[in-house]
Amino acid sequence: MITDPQGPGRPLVAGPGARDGTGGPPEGWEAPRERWLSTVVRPAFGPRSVLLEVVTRLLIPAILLLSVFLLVSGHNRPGGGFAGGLVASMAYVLRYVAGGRHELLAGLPMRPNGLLAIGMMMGCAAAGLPLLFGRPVFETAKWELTLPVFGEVKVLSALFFEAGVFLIVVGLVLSVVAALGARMEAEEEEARTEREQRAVWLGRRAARARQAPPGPAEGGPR
Amino acid sequence: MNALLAVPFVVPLLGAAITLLLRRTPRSQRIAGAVTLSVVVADAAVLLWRTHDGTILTSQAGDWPAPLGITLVADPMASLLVLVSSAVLLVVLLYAIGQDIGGLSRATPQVFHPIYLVLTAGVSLSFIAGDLFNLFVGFEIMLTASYALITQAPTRARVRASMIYTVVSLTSSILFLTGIALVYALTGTVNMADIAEKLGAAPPELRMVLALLFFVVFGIKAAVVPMHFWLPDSYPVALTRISAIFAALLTKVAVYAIIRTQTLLFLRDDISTVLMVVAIATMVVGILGALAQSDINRIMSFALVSHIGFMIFGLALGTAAGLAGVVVYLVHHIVVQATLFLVNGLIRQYVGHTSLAAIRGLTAVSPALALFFFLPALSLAGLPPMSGFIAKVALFQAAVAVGGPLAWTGLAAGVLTSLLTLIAIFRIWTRAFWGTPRQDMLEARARLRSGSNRGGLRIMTAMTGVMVAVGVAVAVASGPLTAVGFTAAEDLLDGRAYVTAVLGEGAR
Amino acid sequence: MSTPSFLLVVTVAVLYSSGFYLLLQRSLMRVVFGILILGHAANLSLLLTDVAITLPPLLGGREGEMSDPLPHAMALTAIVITFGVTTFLLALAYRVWLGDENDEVPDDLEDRRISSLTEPEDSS
Amino acid sequence: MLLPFLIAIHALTAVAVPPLVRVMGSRAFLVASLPLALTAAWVLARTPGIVGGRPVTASVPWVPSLGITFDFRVDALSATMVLLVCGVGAVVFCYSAAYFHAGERALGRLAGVLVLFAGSMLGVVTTDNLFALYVFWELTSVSSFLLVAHSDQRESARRAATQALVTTAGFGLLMLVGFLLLGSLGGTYRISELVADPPLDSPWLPVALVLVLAGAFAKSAQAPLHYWLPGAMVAPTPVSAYLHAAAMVKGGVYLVARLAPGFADADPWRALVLVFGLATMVLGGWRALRQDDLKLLLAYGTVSQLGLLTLLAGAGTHTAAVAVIGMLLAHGLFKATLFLTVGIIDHQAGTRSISRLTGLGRRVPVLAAAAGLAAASMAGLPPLLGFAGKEAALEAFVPGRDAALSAPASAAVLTGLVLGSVLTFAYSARFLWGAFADKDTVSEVRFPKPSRAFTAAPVVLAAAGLVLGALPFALDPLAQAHAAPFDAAGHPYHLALWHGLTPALGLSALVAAAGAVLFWRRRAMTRLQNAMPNWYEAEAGYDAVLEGVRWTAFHVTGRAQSGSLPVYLGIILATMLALPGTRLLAALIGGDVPVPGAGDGLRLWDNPLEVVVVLIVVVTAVATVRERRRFPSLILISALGFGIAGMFVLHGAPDLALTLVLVETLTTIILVFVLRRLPGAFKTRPDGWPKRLTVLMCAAAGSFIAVSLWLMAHARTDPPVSQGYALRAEEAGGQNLVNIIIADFRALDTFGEVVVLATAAVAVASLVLLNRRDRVAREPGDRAGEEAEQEAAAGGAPEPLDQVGEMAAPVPDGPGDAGRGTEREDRS
Repeated sequence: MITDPQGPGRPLVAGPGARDGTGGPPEGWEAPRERWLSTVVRPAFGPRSVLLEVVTRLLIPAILLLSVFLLVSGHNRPGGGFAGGLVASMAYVLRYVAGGRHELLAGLPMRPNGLLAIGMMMGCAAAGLPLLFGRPVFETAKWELTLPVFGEVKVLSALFFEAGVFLIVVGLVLSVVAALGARMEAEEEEARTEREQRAVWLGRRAARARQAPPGPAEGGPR
Repeated sequence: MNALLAVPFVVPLLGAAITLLLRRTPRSQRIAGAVTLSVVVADAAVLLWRTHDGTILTSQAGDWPAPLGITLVADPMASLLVLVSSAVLLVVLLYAIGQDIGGLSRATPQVFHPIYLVLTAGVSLSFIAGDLFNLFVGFEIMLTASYALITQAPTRARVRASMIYTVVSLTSSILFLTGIALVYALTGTVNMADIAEKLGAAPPELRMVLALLFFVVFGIKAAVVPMHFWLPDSYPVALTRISAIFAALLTKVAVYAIIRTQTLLFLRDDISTVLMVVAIATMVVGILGALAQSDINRIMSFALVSHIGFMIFGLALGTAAGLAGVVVYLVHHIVVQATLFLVNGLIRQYVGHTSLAAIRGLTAVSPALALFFFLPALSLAGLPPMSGFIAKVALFQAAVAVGGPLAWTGLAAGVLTSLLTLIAIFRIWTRAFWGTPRQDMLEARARLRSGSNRGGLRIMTAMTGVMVAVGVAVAVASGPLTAVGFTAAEDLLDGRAYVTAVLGEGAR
Repeated sequence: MSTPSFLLVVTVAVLYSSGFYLLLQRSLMRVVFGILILGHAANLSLLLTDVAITLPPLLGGREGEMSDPLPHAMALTAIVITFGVTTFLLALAYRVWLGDENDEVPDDLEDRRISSLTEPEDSS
Repeated sequence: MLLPFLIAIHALTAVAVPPLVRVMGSRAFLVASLPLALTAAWVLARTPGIVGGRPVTASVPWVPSLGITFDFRVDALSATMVLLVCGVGAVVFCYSAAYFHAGERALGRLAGVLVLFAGSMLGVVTTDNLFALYVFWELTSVSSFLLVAHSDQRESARRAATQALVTTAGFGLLMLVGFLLLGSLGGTYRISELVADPPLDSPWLPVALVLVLAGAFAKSAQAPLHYWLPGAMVAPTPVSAYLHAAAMVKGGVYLVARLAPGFADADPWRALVLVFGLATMVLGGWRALRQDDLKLLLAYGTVSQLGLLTLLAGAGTHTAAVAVIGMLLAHGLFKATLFLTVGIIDHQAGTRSISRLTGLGRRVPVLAAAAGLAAASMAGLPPLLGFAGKEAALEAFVPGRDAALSAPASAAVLTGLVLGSVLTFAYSARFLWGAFADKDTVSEVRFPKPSRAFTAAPVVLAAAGLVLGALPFALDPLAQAHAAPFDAAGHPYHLALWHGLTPALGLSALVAAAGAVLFWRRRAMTRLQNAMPNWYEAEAGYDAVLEGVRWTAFHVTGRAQSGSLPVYLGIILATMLALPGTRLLAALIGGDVPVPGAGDGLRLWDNPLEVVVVLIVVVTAVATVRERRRFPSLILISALGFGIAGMFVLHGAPDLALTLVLVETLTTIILVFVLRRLPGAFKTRPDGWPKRLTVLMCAAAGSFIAVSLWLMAHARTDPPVSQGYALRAEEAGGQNLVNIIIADFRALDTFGEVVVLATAAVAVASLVLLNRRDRVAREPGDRAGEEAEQEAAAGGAPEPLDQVGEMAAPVPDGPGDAGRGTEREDRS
């Protein structure tokens, strides 16, 4: 198993058991641990491809920029928070496909749950703030600002809401990729190790059994 | 007023976001969850206070006028249901908190609170949605949260059960969406008041098709026969706190949706014969299922199916008295069903399972538990002086007033079901609560009451007691409750009031 | 005239039928596929409530010739919801597979027991 | 308003007694008897007014909109019943203080429930509202359920309690329906109003009466519903003395007597009451004669007497009404005395079997005397109250006495009455002989002398019977007040010991003589009884019904609840086809819906590109259905998604298309993640009829939806509301209407939708990212661990645990888990 250089002995992909003792999923599985495009990792599918990795690296900023554009321009053109969020998360999926699960962990700005929570809070703010002024939920406010470079700009509180949508979509996709991609991969690795250990253990037991035939059967491999 | 209508779902969602952020600190999560639900309960109480005389409160999301923006509507029925459901949600949450404090559960606490609050939001939104598509969204919020909850601590049995639950629910959701498409194709609107207006001009046969389709859609979720099979296979397997909420609320939301659509949208179209036949089948098949089971949770689940039949029966009568009976029955059943499942949870704590084959002498193990089972059991069986009796009398009285072969058959089925419920539920009592307790049960009690679990167990027991007390309070206050029921029923049958409240006087 | 063309009606029928058929299969993956297809079918139905005009609902286009934007918005919402729920269903399918080593929807055991009419041991 | 208050005091006492028992042991019963004594005293004080025609009334509203109100009204009948219920109750409570040991199991519960019962019974006999009556009625059933099963470790007690509850509550439900019907016919649920103005001309009245009588008969153990009463004798004796002699079983008689003034003349009231009452009286007496257990003898005796009481209560004549007041009190007094006597015998001797008791008359002469008086009263001997009552009863059916009864009917009833009375005399004698006589064949059992306090109760009750018997005129005003609504035809009958040489007196003498012969020839009687075929047992009917229900439950549930998801979904689809589907088909066939015709919106396609896209969609959809390998299906399903996106583009929905393309891409990637772990090919069902049917059904369901869509779009009533959006888009500040709708007009939907997404994300994470312990337990090859878990969960129960485990899902909430939860090991 690859261990984290900063925390000796800590499993990289949180494996066996959570520390908090609350019975929940192990924390820390999705925390960033690695530098981007490191050399020790194995991608999810097939052998590593340097070409794919480089292309990915070049593409990602462009994809993220596109996603922000979609988010902002949604009010006038096809796009919006959903499309923007999906495009942005596509960047991370690409990164995972190219670099494997450690790439994904390394590149996250924050944990998916955090993104979800913040996104939901933005939604609640857009919904709930008007309530404080006795207005109905989701009443949009509009501000006209004059910015130095862009000149006259209309800012809608709906944009704020769309940003929340954006975050939630990214959070969802990251969550799913982390769970159904990275975690499953890690689990498989673990199971493989376990099988190997078991085979070794079985072999030893068989050897022992040959040495002392009438031994009582013992418990499981612990 | 705007805030009053929005709080029941905005605040829980805010609470969900906060608890999601707080997932490392269980203590603050618990406080946040409890505070959130208390706010909702308080808000719902005010809501009911404002609407109990038949007033219909509306709020237009985004301040866009009615058919364009989404309408939130609180009529007496919706307010009452929001109040009762949030109160039950609060008590069950406290029960769950007790269980977690005592280390008595395997649920994943970090995500339990956020999802639970999302469920609350979904339930509330479904009650006060005045827009068909928004109702769909409310349902989806509730259902997605329920998918997440039913798989808490996913053992093999639970995963198996949640598969059935999820796929059936998804089927219903897709049919719901299809129904919305059809309604929109016919009327060009999704605002319920607007639909109610515009459906008037539609060909009656097509309206009838829609009425039946929507009955099927919500009937799946309400678990009416013959679309009930999924329920007893999934609910009993979930964690106690979750099956309690599911049994108490989810089917009721669907029943509410059936009532809302069939009264507001399709009042002109008489599908009461279908409703009555389904109601009778549901009552009888459900309770027969309960009699065939040998696990307390499964008996309760089948009994739940059976008693959904009572509510459909009241709706099928089509009179104000019948609907008033349904309102009372809804409130009664939400409380009682939650209580009984909480009691089952306590039984699981003492015994480890709920199979009748291996439980006896619970009265001796815990007299409080026995009392907490006995009173709601009486209520479920419809015996006086509990709330179940009032609800049943309301329905039966309405049936007698309507008369005719169908109503009488329904009444007969209701009587038969009451008796069989009595047999089923007292079979649990005589087998599990009477007799000499098994040694291991006494040992489990000693273990539970001495160790670190003690405080948690106390909270759980206390909360079950609170639910029992709520049940008794429902019975004591059934006078005012029934009065609200009648007001609500009149509002439901008088579509004009709803339409005027939403669209204003200028509506066609 | 907002009636969808005959071809589109047939498409909707085919989508729903194949979705339903896949839904009724024992294999979990096929059930997931069924849900996906049914999602498409429902979204398409929403869209077909208004189909004669085929220009995007952008203001500034030719007035009165835009397609109806409301079904689009609803379908969009529905697409995203279906996506979220499908991912959950996939995770669930994965769990079933982990537990049972096959990807079939298992039957409920207690029901099976009662169907086989074995009297429970507590019969009285 | 004192009465509701008194009932409330009972309820409060019921709550307070259990802790009191813990403090002062069985003496708490003395405290518990206070409210009863208080009530009895109160009613006694009000009796003059009540008899004078001024009933005491009170009212507490509960659910006025349903007519459920606690109306109280104490008239002569109620006063009699209150005196009986409270007077006998108080005595029984005092007796209980001596009967129960302090160490008795669950004594607090028993005491509390007994007080609760007394309060409910008080409610039954004083309320004037049908619903309130039902409430108290069922409360007595439920508290009796708990009382009968006082020794709940015994299977027989549990069974008897259930039987009593199911029978009385089940028929109680019928009675409730009868009440509802009666109330709806009469327009009121107040009993006094209904009786004063009965809805006699309604065709539904007979139905209502039959239903009400069914409930009353079940409660009062009328044949063939009498079986639960002997079974209920497993209850502690004070409970039997109170519930099954004085109070609860009288509930049915009370109801019959209560309604008789209004409904006795309506068909089929009188026929039912007379036939069932008489049959019960004779049957009970006959069965009592052969009992060896003294308590069972009394139980069957009670059944017999209840038959008589029902018959008198419901006959609806002046004399019968007079008789019923006398008999009610007489029976309560003598039967309670006898039960208490049996209780003492059982308590001291440890047996109540006739064949094991001997010589008690010599050893406890006082008790024997009290029992002798009570038995004499039961047999109808002067100068006891039983005699006065029985005289009146015989008199009531002397042909020609009352115009309401035809002469042949009177004669038939009278014959039955005499027969029943003979049996009553015989079993009364048998009781006395069995309990107290010296028997040569039996050796004496140990019999410690009972304390004075213990014997006081039966002595007091027996004495009361004697005093009232000697002074029947004390009771007569109550009887007359109750009988007042009936036509006395000028010569009202009075309760008295001596009416002159009437036919009734002759019949009484005849009864005594024949009864004495019957007792004297008891060996012959036994032989005769044994020779009789063992005829129909009503209890077998109860068992058969329950067994039938159980059988049906198993078969229906076994057939319907298959446990298979595809079947469930198939049924849902079938339901959709059956309800809206057939409706649409019928409408189409009937031509009730406008169908688009040529030139009216019917066209093949809108644009040629559409044909291409549709082709892609249809082909991929069908191919997905037919494909069995996982990766080709995956490719097909993605292609299908992109095809749909193409359709969206064609139909002016670029936003949708964009989103769908993105979603499809992600879905495909995620599908790849999961699919690569699953088997390479799907199992498919074998071809055959089931499969063909499935295909057919799915095609029908799909077509139904498509055709509905087509028809509905054609029949659209109004232009879509979304035209309004274009007008307001400027206000919302944007040009892309879809996006403005999503972000502004209908932001609430969008908000809900992202909440769904967030929840799904959390759900996926919590489902897959389990902690190690949970995960490992489910992994292949580690099944043994799970089974061990189940084993531990069920606590090593002897039952086959595989089923238990499966159902209860390895004890998720269980304490066992909590224990194990701490031993997670870390492994790095």
